[in-house]
Amino acid sequence: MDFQLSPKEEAFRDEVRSFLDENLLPEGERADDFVGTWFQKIREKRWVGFSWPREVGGGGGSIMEQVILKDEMAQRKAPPLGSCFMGLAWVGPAIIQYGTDEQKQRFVPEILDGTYHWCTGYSEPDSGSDLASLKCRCEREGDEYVINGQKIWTSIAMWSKWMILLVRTQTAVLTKHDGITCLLVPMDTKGIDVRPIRNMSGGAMFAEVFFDDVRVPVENRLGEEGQGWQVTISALASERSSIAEVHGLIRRIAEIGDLARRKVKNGRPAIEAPSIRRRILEAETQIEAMRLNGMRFLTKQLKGEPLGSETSVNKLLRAKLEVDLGELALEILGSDAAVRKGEGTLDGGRWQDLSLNWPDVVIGGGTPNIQKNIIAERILGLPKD
Amino acid sequence: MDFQLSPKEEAFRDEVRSFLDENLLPEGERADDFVGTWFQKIREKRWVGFSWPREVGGGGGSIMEQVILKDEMAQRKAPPLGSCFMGLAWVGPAIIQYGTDEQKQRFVPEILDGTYHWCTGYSEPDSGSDLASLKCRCEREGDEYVINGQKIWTSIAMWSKWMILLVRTQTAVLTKHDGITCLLVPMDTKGIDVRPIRNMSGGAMFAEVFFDDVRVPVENRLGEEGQGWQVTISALASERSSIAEVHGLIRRIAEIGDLARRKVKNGRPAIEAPSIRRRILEAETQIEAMRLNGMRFLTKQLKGEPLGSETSVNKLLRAKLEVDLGELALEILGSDAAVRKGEGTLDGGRWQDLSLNWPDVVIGGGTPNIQKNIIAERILGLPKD
Amino acid sequence: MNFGFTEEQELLRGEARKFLDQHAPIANVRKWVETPEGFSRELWAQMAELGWTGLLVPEEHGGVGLDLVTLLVVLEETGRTLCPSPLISNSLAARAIALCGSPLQQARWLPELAQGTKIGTLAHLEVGDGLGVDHVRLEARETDGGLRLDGAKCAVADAPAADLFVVSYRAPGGAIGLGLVERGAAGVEVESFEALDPSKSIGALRLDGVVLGSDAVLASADAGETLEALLEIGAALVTAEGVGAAEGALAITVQFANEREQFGKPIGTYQGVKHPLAEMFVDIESIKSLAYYAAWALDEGADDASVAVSRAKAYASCALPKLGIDCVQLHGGVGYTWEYDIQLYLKRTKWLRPSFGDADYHYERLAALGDA
Amino acid sequence: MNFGFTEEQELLRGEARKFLDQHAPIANVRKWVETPEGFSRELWAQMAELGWTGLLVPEEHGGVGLDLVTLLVVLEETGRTLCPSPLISNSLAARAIALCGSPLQQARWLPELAQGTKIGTLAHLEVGDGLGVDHVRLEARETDGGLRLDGAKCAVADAPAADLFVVSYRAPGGAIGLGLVERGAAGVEVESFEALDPSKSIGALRLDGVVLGSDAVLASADAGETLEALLEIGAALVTAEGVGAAEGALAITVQFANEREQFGKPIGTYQGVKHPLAEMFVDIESIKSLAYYAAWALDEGADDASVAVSRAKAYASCALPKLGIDCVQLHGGVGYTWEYDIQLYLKRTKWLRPSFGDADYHYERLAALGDA
Repeated sequence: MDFQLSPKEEAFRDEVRSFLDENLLPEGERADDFVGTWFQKIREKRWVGFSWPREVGGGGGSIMEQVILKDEMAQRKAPPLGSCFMGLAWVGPAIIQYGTDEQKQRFVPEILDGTYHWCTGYSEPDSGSDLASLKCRCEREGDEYVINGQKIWTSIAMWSKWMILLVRTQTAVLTKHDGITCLLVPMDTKGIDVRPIRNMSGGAMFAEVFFDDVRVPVENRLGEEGQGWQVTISALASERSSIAEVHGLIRRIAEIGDLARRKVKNGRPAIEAPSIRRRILEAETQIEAMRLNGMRFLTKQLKGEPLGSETSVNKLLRAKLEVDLGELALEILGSDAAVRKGEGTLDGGRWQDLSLNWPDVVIGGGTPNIQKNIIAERILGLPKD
Repeated sequence: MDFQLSPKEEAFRDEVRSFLDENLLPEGERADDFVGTWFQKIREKRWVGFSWPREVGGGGGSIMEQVILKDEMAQRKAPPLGSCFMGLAWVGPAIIQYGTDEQKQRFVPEILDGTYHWCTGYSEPDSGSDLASLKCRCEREGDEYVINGQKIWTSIAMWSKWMILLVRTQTAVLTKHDGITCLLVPMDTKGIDVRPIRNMSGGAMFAEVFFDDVRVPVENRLGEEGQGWQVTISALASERSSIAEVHGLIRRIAEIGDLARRKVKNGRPAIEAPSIRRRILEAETQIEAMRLNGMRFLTKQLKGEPLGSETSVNKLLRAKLEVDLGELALEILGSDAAVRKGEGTLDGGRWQDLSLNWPDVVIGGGTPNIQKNIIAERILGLPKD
Repeated sequence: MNFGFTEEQELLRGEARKFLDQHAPIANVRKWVETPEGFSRELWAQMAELGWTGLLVPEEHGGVGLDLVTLLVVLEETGRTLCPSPLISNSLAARAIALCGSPLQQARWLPELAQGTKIGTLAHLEVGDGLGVDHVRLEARETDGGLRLDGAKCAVADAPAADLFVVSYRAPGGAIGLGLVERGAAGVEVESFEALDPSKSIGALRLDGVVLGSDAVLASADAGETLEALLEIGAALVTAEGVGAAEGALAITVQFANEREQFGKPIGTYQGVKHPLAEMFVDIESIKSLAYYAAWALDEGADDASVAVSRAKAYASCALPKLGIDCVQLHGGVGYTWEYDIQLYLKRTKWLRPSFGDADYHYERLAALGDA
Repeated sequence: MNFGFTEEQELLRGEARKFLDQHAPIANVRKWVETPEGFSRELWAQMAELGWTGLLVPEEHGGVGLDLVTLLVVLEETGRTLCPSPLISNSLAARAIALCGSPLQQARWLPELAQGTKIGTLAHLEVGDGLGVDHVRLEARETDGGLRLDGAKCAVADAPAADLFVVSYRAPGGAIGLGLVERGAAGVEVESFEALDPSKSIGALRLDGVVLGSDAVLASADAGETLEALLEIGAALVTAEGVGAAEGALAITVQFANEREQFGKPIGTYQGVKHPLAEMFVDIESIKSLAYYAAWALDEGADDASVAVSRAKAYASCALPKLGIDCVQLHGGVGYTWEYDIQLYLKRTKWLRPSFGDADYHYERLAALGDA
């Protein structure tokens, strides 16, 4: 075991740190146009798409350099590494791997520049966790595909210009993974209707998207017809050990500890209640386990071993923590928890919101039950349901 | 709501109390022959088989009187109401309902007198929780049944003179509940081999029983051939709300509280550790919930409504408590828990034994998973697996 | 021996359920919670006609003169559909006046509270969030014409619609007092907050030189005891309403599990769904038993009433928020959309937890009551 | 950056597993635990030959001079088959002498401990069950020829077979001291107890006028610190062994779930079985990460070593006893028969919980270490 960086990695970390020292003001002191300038600067440094090959405009960063970059950024609460989240996460990688030269030239620079948002049309009302059972119909007519059907849980569809869409071009197939095709669809195409889904906390991050005779030129197909599952799943499956996201949890439990020191409950600071103190310590321990799990999985990757279903371990821990931390904060707040917004609500009702927003993470990433099935079946080798 | 007893019930309670005052010495002061005398006396009072009709020798007690009797006995840690546990619990009731006059005259008095033990041959190695899938073969030859097969989890088989046995007399059946026959079998019949099952705490309460060409006269059949399932299940299903058994848990948590006051851990009495105190309070609350659940179920019975699967509620709570109380005691014992027997072991290692003995209750009565299935399917109406 | 409801109570339950199904289906509830007051005045008037608002008020003051166990029956049913109303708060205010109001005060207020034409509530919590009687800090100072109050009460249930506040304070000398503060009186300001549970109303009461005349001071000798009793009754009642809501949530989730298919089977077929639902049933039955007994013990003044209340609320405060979360999770994505009702139940369970004391509060209380 | 094992460590793991599969299958373990000493002297000699007994001992004293991370690899493997041996106790005794023994003491004891020809252990706990260094009560009194000890040490791991006890005491003046007590010396009595986990040995050490000469007193200046270090190492090592056992238990239960059929399907098909097994996997992975890091931090003297150790042991002390119980429950009735191995694993998890501090102890320690 060795938690040292190599001289080259250390040099890179120092470069990142100097950059942050120079360019990242503390949260209160940032100018209005800060984020715009930020994106421009990190784009110039090729830290947007840092893992992508240099020939398509990426940074060609090694796995360890990616980890260092994300880690330093997260620790300093820097803005994200690029604004086109889904474009950078999987649309870009899928286009780089399966796209035509034309598609690459057209889309990759715009994703890196964050010119607009992409959204992802995978889930359907009846498919739930069983993604490949999708039914959204698509027929070819001459040089066009004609789409009819519906998608759901499409994150930020209302603010996106393009969608990466999975449709069924063939129904008589051997396995449900066949006959699926991947299309790149402009969201302003006639026949697309986006209806935001209001969630229980009152906001709307997801939408339903309806397709009524939506016509898309054949050249918007990504990869071969019927190969859409492979095209998209390969990008989804290239999960990274997500150490950086642990920083968010580390910060949150520290803030909850601080809340417990500030909040008076039954006449004494909440932190003095043994059950509150114990639960904070337990959460810290679980978060540290996640951080270290992530580092072990990263080590596997660095050794060139493929990352399999292990990532479900941290997904489950995170799902549990997202719920538990919200509940813990509400218990610390005591009677004040009943007030969502009102004078004297600590931290502007942030903790109440948090306790209603966990499903974004917990359900969005596959429900805990599905994660448990994955671990039991793929890792432990138990029979399928 | 009304927790008062009727005048008649009060009179009965007072009778029981006077009897206990007169006949039950504190645990330390009882003579060696106390238990024998005890059984004789309660038999004279017709408190053995108290729920059975008076014409077969029972006590003809009402439901409420049964509850009062068991309750008072449990509170005073009296010995059991009769020594032939399984005979009184279900063999007797089945014989009373389905037996021939000869069978009744022969067996019922001996059960009431506790002349010998009965054991129960239902479970088989491959049947597990799925009792009706039993395979123990039985063929009729003239006036005899010939049995070949195996039973398992036969409690106290090694000390029993008779067994109530379920065998399969027919294999080509519409449902697995058909073709099962109930036999009354003397344990000293040639071909019966009893092998005690040693459990993890080192004792043996259960046995495997092997049948090799065991011959039993046809008149030992209880009920009709092929109707064995009905004969035995009706007795098993006549579950009573088990308030009396809660007294055992109430006593145990009180003793655990006492243990936590006596046991010094990290230099202070264990009771001063907030987590220990909290867990004791939680257990007390759950036990009180069980007690009150039992009283609600009893009220239903008193109103003449049949008791259905609700009893699974308390079975689940009890299973959880049996495990939790054992663990709680071990945590209070701290390092001393590692010593099973040795000088200075508090209470002679009783708590260590307890933490290894819960499966008798938890698994014997149907695993928690089975209880949850029963609640989900029979009460909530969810589909079968 | 009868740990069940009387025939009259069972009839009342049936009547309540029928009435609420008809007049307060959840579609209506959703509309009402969007209004400024957060509940339906029309429904409130109907509830008054049915006698619910005056259930605890003695008959000589226009009430029905029944007990907590009977009110619990109604609250289980209002809980089931999350029907919003100030029924609990109003009942507590009436009980306060019935317990230690003078004949004049009783005659002045009980009929209106019983008939629902005035709405009352208890204003007790302050900054510092101390539920126990000892934590009252609001000082009453002797002044011309009575006791002068300056300060605030926070997390006051149903404050936005309340006409009458039963306010706890420290009398000169340090004893606990209870006073009647009318909305609209000089120096009284009522604030409305957005509640975490939209089917519940909450606000603050600000007192700026409010003077309590002798007609507004409730008999002070045993005010501390009365306050303690009110807090216990409150805990029993919110638990009853909460367990009703939990039954509603379980029923909705069971139905969903029977209808929703995944991988070709209703999701209720999978033990990963089935077993949590069974565990919910166990918790609901247990909370019912504990809450029924607590209400009975309070009605009868049984020795173990305080212990019984704390056990019921402690169990409910632990189990029900978990139940709310599990119900939403078992729904998958749709569970937390605004459109599905199950998320409303989740919010109720979160509202319930601190209301009249969370698990920490009640387990500590049980320890103090000599239970461990 | 490499949070994994070196190639040598992976080779060692492979070798250890092969060796234990061959020489210490659970059938043998079952035989050994029935013997008075509870382990195999023959296997112990083989373990010594493989260098395991001297893993932490510097090469100049006949050891292999490796680190805790390497020992952890061996212990995960011995844990997997519940192989009984005094390896942890012996390693702790050797580490104590290596840390604060004089050159003479080191030369006298380390080679024999390294070669396994003498077995050492730590005797620290007393009545009062105080693991923390402050709780040492055994007083050493100045006498002719050295320090005189009268008293007892209880719950001494591997006492029945130990030749050398590293004993904690209060020196005159109140400082913590560590002394070497030999079995068989005047006034020394060793008692054997029946352990809850038959694959572990436990006993008591009685000291009746035992005199420690200067050659038996370990350098006392930092004995308290050394003792603290030994307790941390102990916690890390039993956690490593425990997580190995947990992996063994999970593997056995997974195999059972694949083979055992109920209602016509392998029971592993049901989510009621499948999901608990998945949760066990999550706990095992997490404890591994925490334990590996703790061992590394101790080896490197990292600032957060104490925190790392307490986190690992706290997590393990909560999760592993539950895992043991769940494994037995998932087996149904056969799980708790003597004949099935899974119940032996359950006993190990119960043994593990208090060993070098349970969750209460370590969470309180984390709080004291400024973590909350």
